[in-house]
Amino acid sequence: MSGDAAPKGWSRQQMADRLAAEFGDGWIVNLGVGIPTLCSNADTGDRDVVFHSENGVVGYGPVLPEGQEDLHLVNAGGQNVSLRPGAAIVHHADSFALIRSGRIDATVMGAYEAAANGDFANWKVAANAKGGGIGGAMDLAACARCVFLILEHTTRRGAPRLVRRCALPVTARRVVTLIATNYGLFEPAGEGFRVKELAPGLTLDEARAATGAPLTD
Amino acid sequence: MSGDAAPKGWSRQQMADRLAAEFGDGWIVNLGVGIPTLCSNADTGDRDVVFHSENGVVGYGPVLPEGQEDLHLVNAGGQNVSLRPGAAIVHHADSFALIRSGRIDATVMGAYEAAANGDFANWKVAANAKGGGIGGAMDLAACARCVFLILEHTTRRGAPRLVRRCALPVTARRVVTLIATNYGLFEPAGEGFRVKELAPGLTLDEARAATGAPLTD
Amino acid sequence: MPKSKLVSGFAEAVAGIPDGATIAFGGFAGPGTPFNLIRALLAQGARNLTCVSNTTGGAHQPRMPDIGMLVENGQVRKVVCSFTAATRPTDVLPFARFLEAGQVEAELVPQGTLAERLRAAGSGIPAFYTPTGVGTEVAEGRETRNFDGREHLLERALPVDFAFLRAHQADEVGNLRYRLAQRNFNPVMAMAARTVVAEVEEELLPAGAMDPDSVHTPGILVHRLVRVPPAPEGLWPARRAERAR
Amino acid sequence: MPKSKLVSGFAEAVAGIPDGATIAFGGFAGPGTPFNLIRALLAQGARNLTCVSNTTGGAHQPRMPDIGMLVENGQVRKVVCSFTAATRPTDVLPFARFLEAGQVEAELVPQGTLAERLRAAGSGIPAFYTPTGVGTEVAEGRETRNFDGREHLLERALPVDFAFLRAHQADEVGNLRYRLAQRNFNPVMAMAARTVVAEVEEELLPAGAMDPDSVHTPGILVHRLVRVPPAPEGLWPARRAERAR
Repeated sequence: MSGDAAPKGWSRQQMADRLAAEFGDGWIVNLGVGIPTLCSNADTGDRDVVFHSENGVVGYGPVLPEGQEDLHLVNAGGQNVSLRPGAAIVHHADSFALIRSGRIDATVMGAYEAAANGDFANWKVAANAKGGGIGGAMDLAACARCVFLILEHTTRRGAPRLVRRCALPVTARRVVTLIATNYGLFEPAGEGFRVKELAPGLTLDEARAATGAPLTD
Repeated sequence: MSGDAAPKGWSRQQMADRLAAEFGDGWIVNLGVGIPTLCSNADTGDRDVVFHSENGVVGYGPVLPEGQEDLHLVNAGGQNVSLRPGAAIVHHADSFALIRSGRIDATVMGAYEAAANGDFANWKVAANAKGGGIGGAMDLAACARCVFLILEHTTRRGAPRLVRRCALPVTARRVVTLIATNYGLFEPAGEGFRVKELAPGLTLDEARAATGAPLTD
Repeated sequence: MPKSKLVSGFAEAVAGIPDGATIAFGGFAGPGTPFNLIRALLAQGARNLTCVSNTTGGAHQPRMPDIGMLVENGQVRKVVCSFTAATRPTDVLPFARFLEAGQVEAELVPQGTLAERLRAAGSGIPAFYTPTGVGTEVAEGRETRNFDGREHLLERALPVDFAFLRAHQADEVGNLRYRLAQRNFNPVMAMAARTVVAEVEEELLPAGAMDPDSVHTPGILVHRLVRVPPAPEGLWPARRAERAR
Repeated sequence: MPKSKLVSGFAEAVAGIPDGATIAFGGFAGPGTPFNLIRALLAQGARNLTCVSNTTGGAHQPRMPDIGMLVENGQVRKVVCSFTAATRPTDVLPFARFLEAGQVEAELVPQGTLAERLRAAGSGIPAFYTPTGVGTEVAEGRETRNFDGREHLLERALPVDFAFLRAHQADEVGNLRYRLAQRNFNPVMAMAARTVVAEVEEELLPAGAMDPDSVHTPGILVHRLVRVPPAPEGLWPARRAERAR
């Protein structure tokens, strides 16, 4: 969601890898546009994780290198991915049937803001903006068992993205279970966030200074 | 629906053939259990008629002779039928999506009673019976463009099946467009039936005597 | 790596089905009916079941395992079907005397509504409106609403605990393909169920051997697979040419 | 005998689309988008259109024919999409200035709701309930109802006059198969439309040559087929590896 001024802590792939370590064996995981798609490049070891894309691809794998792409096969971010053995294709209504009926164990999404009360915002860049990009985010946020977010800890201007309450129009309310940023792993805890893990080289004070709500251990 | 005491006028296959002559070129026609399934044996000549079965078979043909059946392929009556070139299979929800969305030009059903006001009854053998056999009849009757019935003109005991108003619980109201019986072709006309055609050898007086509502030419 | 969902046999396939469970059974007039799983459930003995299927069983011979047999075996509290009586008045199903005697409850549902209620349950749609059944006994006492000048009935989703399916092909992760009219209710019952058990006619394929574009039911919906042995040990659909004349 | 639905070319495929029509366009991030039909519609010139699609077009290069181009060409009154802005704040779609200027109306719909509204239209379901969007701006002023302790939004079916699809294979009666992620919205748009026009990548098959079990969209829903010539004359999806890093 943000620029390329090298941020502190984890790289985007490290954020994705860290969140991917939370996926349980046998989970169905939906990956959204942006950093989340990097999760399908992660090594999930012995765990059988099935990646689902809102466009009806069930069981995809890493992004393919240039020249090896199949132009008929994209993930939610439009990247040309590979299929894993046992993959299946369904149409859009069936894909969202899987989502709304609670078959998705975790959805991983980007966000502009994540709030301590579990709300998050990722479809409108400003409260008064005309137009927005909802995509499948509202369906996924309302219906997935776990809602994970990956986002840069701050905006390009250094403003916190982890806040007490969202200022932007929300995507869903009280649903976020876990947040990975370049600063570490955080859990919404009502009025603040619980720090589950800090990225190497970062202190709690640094994280507090960059966060718009109280942090607790 | 009735016994085998050779009735007057048309045979069952003749009733089916006569109704099949009403199918327009390009029509999608659903055939119900019983005599209606005989329509898929009819010669539709130059007309392209696609037979649909509620179990999701789109584009079937005649019943296959013993020894040539495919045990995975049945019509609504459980008969082992053949497929025509261009056939497609869909699941039950998609099959009824086709039905409810008005894609079926004509549905042909059996009935216990057909009323002059366009009501008909085909799912319960007595008003106070426990249980019944609705099958796909209510969906088809409510949503097909034309509702055609094929039934014996009278019960085994000689009571009329074409009546002013149904005594049995109805399948749908004011939907029947055309009725074939062994006596001929009839159209509901409000308080009585319009005789569209009489079977060879039958007189209007004979038909009147066997009908529970006025007949007009 | 994905684990194979193949179980050792029919006893394991129906193991742990508790008393009081709601089970959907695929099949329409023979094809797609999980005859072998029904036979195994008769032996397993779970009671107080709610059975969802198109019919309670046909009047045709030879009789195959059907919901009516589970009723006769004292295992069923309620059926949800589009046929609770035969279409020919002259055919009387064995099920009928249990229904007449009040020994089993029956919810009679138009077939398209039954299919759509199952699909809705599998789609996170708690309720929808349909024109089917308006003005009939089925609509009595029910909530209706006018859309675009036409009355519609409010229908609720029909979730089930288990779905018993029959498929033609499967791979080891549970992707299923049905053959011809075998498909019928099976895909929507898989959607509606928390646990899906499928009997499969052909040898299981390894993961990756089934064309992803040709999967009818995605494997993530399927939990247990069991192979149907060839007849006479395994039960197959029988010839059913109806005498319409 | 069934008649072939193949038309002579793209001009005939979009002939007779009237001003004021509602058209659904398949496609998601490239695959399944009827690029050639959109190009033909730009030339055909129908105006005052309502366009239903996942997005108004991406910010990626090379730019392919998209809904945004129809807007820029003055042909569109309204769009119904799940994206009316890019997901990256730094990407500004050409469409945005028309929306800001009030030169086009936009109905922004969550993607799953969009797919389900199309399927409902193609299923005779006038309305259904979904949990998606509850508590958000999308739900403001909307009818809600509690089922099973949870609030749901009432959503209406979204019927369309035409659907423009892209498929991989077709037979001459219009049975369609899509390849991989090309499937996306295409089957439900075919269900929702009164007239379905499909551009097809491979040589048409004769009736009977496609396995009936492997059809994705039954031919009875499809009215006009047109063959996509190989690039550069025919437009194909482009490589779209996103720079996520």
